[in-house]
Amino acid sequence: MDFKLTEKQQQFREEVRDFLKAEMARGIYPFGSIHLAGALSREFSKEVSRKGWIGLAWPKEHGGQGLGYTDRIIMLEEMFRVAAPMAYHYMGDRQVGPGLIHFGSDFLKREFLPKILNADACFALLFSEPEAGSDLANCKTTAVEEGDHFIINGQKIWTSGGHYAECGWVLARTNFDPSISKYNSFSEIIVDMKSPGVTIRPIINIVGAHSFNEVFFDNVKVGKGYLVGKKDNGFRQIMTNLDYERAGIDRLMQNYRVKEVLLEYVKTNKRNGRPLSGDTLIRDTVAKIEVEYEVARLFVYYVASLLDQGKIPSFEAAMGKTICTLFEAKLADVATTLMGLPGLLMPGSPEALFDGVVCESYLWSPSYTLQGGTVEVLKNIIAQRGLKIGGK
Amino acid sequence: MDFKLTEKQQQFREEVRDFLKAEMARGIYPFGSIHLAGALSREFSKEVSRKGWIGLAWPKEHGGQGLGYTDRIIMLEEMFRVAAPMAYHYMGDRQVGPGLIHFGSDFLKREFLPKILNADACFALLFSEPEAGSDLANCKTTAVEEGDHFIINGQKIWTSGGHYAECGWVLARTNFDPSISKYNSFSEIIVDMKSPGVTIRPIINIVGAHSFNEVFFDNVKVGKGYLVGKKDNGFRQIMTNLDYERAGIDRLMQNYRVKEVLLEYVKTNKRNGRPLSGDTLIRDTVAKIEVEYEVARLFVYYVASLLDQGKIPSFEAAMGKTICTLFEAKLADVATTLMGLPGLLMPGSPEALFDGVVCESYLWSPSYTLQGGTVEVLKNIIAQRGLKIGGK
Amino acid sequence: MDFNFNEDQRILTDMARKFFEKEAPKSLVRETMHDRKGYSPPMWQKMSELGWMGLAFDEKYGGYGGSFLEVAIIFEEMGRAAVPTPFFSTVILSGLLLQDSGSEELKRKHLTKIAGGECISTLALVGKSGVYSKEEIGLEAKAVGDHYLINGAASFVPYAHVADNIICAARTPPASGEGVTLFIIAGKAEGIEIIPLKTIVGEGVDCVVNMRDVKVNQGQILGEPGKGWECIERLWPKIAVALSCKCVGGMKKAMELTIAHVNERVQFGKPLAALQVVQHMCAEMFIKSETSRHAAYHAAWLISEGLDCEKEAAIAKAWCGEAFKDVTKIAHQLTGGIGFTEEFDLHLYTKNAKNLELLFGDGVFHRNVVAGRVGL
Amino acid sequence: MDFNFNEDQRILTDMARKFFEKEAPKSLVRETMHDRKGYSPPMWQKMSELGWMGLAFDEKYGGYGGSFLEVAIIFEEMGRAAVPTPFFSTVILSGLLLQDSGSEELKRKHLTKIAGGECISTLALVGKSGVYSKEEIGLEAKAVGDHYLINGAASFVPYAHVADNIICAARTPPASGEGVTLFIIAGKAEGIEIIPLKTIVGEGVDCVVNMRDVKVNQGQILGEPGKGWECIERLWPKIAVALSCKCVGGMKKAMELTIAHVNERVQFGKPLAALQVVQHMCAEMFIKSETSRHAAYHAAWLISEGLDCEKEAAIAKAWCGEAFKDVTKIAHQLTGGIGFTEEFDLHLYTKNAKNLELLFGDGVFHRNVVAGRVGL
Repeated sequence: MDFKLTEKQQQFREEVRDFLKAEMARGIYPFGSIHLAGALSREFSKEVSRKGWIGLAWPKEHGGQGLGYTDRIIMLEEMFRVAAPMAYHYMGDRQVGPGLIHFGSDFLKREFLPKILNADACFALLFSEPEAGSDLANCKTTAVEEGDHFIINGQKIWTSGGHYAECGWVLARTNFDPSISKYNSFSEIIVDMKSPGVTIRPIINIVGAHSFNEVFFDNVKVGKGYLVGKKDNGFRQIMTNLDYERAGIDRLMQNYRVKEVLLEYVKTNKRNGRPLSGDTLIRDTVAKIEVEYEVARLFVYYVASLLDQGKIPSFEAAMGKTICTLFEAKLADVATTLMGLPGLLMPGSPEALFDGVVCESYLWSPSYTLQGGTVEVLKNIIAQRGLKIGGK
Repeated sequence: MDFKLTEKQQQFREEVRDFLKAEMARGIYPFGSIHLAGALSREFSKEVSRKGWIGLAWPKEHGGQGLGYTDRIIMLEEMFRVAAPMAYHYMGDRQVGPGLIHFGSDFLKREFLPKILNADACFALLFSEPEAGSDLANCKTTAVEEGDHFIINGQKIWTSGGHYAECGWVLARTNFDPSISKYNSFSEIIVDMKSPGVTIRPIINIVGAHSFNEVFFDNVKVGKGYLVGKKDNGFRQIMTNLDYERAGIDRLMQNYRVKEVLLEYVKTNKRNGRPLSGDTLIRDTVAKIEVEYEVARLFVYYVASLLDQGKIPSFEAAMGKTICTLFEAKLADVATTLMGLPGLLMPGSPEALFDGVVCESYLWSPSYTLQGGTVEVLKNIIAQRGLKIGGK
Repeated sequence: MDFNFNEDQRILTDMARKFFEKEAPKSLVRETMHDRKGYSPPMWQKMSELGWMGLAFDEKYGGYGGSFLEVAIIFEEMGRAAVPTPFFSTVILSGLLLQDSGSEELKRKHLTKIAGGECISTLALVGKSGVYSKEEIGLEAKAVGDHYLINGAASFVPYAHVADNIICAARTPPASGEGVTLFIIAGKAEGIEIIPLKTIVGEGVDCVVNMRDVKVNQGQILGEPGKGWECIERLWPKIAVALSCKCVGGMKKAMELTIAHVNERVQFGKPLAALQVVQHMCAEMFIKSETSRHAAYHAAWLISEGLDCEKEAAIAKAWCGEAFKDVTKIAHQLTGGIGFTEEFDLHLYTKNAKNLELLFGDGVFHRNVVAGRVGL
Repeated sequence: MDFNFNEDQRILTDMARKFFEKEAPKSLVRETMHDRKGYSPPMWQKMSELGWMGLAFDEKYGGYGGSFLEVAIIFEEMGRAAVPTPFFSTVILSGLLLQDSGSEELKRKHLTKIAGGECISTLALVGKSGVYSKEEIGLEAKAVGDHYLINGAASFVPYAHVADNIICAARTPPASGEGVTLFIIAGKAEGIEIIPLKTIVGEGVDCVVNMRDVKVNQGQILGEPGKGWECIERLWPKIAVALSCKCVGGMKKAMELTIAHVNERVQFGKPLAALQVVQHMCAEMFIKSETSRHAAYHAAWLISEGLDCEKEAAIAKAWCGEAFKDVTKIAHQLTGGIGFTEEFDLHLYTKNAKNLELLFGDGVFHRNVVAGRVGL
């Protein structure tokens, strides 16, 4: 048992901090967004790439730094602390790269890993469909083999960043034999989002923002070389990837700024002449937030430590995501309530406190506990995989 | 819409209050128990009977007062406010009498209604079995017809008051045709608890009290005249009765005294020289209790008003029991925590505050949300009957 | 006791629901939220034709002499419709305040117009902190000769930008009648600057009202000088209960949207409603909405009977405000991605719920009142 | 970072668990709870033979010079065993207090005995209000000539009735070194009256200690006169973390009992575990116990490294104390009537959980520390 970060890790944290301080000082990148998909800057991603921090945890032979997941958490923690604009490289770094390294052909690795590493390609994930949310096996999108191509037809939804990504990572049905389990009937294919037949329709969310899209595939032709891993093995590949996706500190810190401004608000405001910080109820409310945050943060490091030991977290990642996203949702609720009416001023409003970030975060918060597995799906996993009860 | 109690009802409440004040002043009855089964006094029940308040809501032709459920709630509210010792007549009044009036033969009505009304018979309910808790249809106890008798064999459990009740209200299987639904295979039978073959084994609960029993039936012979209602119809009869059972204010006020002492504690104590009542966190905590109590109380009156309109509450009764018992459990938890270590002193301890009632109630509290339908079973009912979703 | 609506109340409910279904489709609601006016004048006109603005007021001021219960019903249906209107600010914040505390002259002058649906009116109560207390009032009125000059700022004033009249709560120093004094001022009076805020419920609802040497005279005082806060306190239960009823209507509709979704939405070969966890979450919503309904109407009934209801009104607002919010949280969890889109109606309720939780006192605020009433 | 026990720590865990399984069967636990002694001397003797009382102390006082992590492990296993012992009062409340704040002489005299398992010791800290603060201390020591006389009462003093030594925290007036002073006194000293209390965890654990002119001298002072509270504050994180680890052990076992039950118990033709709601309740317990484990050991590790851990210890105790209680609530809901009987082991944990929630500060108390650490 040893909770110390290595000296190298501590130095690395300092290095990231210094880098971010300098980048922020340049004043040209959109720092401060409380939603990942809202903060896109290819230029900033290029800077991160120059530092070698895209692919930080990828093996060296694939152009990564070969560092650990804990190192990656350290970097991300610092990035999220200042809400750095990572959207351009985020999916590629977190999900696509590792997926290709695990399952991709040499061609795909050669084709895409350098692009991701150099911030030359932004990826969107195209898994969910109107009738397939938690139940991915219900996807209707098809990829039919025709000569040396797949012809893709269907409709995807909730595609974050679909409107700016160059590449799409698509889950499609490739086996139509009804006697075969659906779990062995899907494949993963990389699609150029500019291909003929791809139509993107924005979805405006309840925050009033365009972060999701519907994506339609109408006879989209993709070379067979863009199949990721084995044909009909897509489902299993995705499930492995999901555990990595769920493990991260991004699930805890998207609205980190709200925690900061809440504290600042309580420290600097009075009501009826009395400082808020002297009110026992407010102290307890804020401390509850702090306690939950620290407990969740520790758990994120735990999951990273499992990955660093070569273990694949499954119920642990589900548990981490559960507590982290519930925390984020609660934070936004507590902050709006504690700040009262000024907490309901939206970004851009006259008089808005802290740029309206608290209210904005409250509107984002229903999505926190849905993306990447709803809390309910995660609890099924925790019970079934972690406690071995009730599994089908 | 009219939330007023009638003048008569208000007078009745005063009458009950005056009666209780006088009875308490006599100092001979065990007032103050926070558990119904803990406060037995046939003499007190006789006094209640003399007032005509056993069978208050029964029809006049059966010896009752023909008053409404709201009147009964008014009486019970006052009784629970001072924790009057009602155990002797409670089951007979609430459950057995109405059951017999609905379903019983003339013989049974003649035999038992006067005994209940006069506090000459105490009833115990014998439904649950070791393998049949929430799932009553799994009961194994059998009642086999033999001439003009039933021969009962089997084992019951969680029998409140089984050790002092004269009569038992037993659910037993009477139809053994495997092609017939279990829901049409059970009957209700009244058994003399002193019959040969009845053995009672006490169960000590986590409070250290003997309130439950296991009851064993070994070839217990009961005349067929003691069958309640129709043979094989017991399950349906019970289900109807359960809605009445769930409707009551007894589910809200068993530990009412804890609410009172909590308030008294907060009003009269200081910490570090400052009155507890000035602490915003403590004010909010106590007010939450008060708000939930009042909301639940109103709901109990709502359910009573439905009964008075001749409606049978089903999801409403389940909803009432859910909020009431969750309230009771929460009250005990909040009170122990707020009072700190002195709140953990048990009855009989030196220095015990308020006779240790707060700690005692905490120990009883797990049972609140289990008896008469667990919160989980009740929520199934609310969803399925109230919202018509997900029913089988 | 009778917890049910009587025949008249059922008819009113039915009428109001049909009115809003017809006149306030969700397309209008969305449009209104992004409109700087913040309400639909044609709909307002129609509401006025139905006489709703006069429901709560004496016949001698052009009202219908209805009870508060009828007003409560309108609020429930308005909550269900989720449509922004200046009804609350005009009828409750201004109309009832005038009726309860205004002089005969002011009532005849202003209440008659309100009851007739001929004006929009509002109350400038809180300062920029948004805290409801005497100490946090942001306006100050000083007596100068035979008139007063008001300076300062009030915030979160609903519909000030379209109001014909604004009742202002201003602190008055010792020489000018120590305490808080209420003044009724024309919305267009000289020295008033109104800045609409963009809040969670829209771009034309709450406003900042800046006042610079706004000149008012004695005749514009509502109640006695220095006794304005007492008038506000008398009004408070009515405010709390009207908003509670709005919560009830909102949460019932949010629940209905969700239940329709879980019955329809198939995942893993079954409707979501087949999952026990989903059933229990729906049961939670139902418990919240049923308990809220009774708590709100109990308090509304007490008001309509003229009985004391400070505690019950506080209970209603504390309970219903948080319950509505909690219902929308469950609703989002069950409606998933679809529920997170602008297209789906749920968010209209989510936004109203958060706003109503805090409007005129959050749970902590009202529980503090309850604590006082149990002797703390 | 490595969140796992190392080999030695695993061996110690294993050994401790087996020890308690063998030496502290639940029959003994039940018996001990109702026994006025409140502990089992033979088991105490065996623990002493294993050297556990010396784990935390320097070798020069007869200890093993182990780290706090090892002590933490014993506490986790003691929590799992749910067995009452004076280990906490002797090793943590007295031993560590002596080690951190006692003079060389006192350490040699008393710590050696504690480390050797030769005495039972305790701390009389709080007054009858049970509140942990300087102001609420119930003992007062007055200097009279070259000695002090102590009067007053302390309450909730664990194992005072069987203690060889009691460390008393007494208020001392200005003339006697203003503040709080700690004295170490023989349990049988003249003027001491000890009354065992009956609490949720048993009839021989906590005691009232009444003192009437108890005579002590300068040599019995632990630390400096008037500076006793600072010694207590230094000890606090260790207390909080030891208790947090006890919570962790308790909640893991309570969860295991429950999971065994839901797997076995068949209702409606299926084990309870087949119900999604039951699965989610189990997942809740698991989340509580896993997060608690990390929070507790993180703080324990900081202590063992000699690092500042005031915030982390407070987080651990606030989190673990409430989590243990919450786990027992879920456990009762899932084990139903059976879980409500004396025969089933769950209640041993339920009672410990409630006690541990409050012992040495409840959630509110420790969150207040956290609030201080984030600058409030």
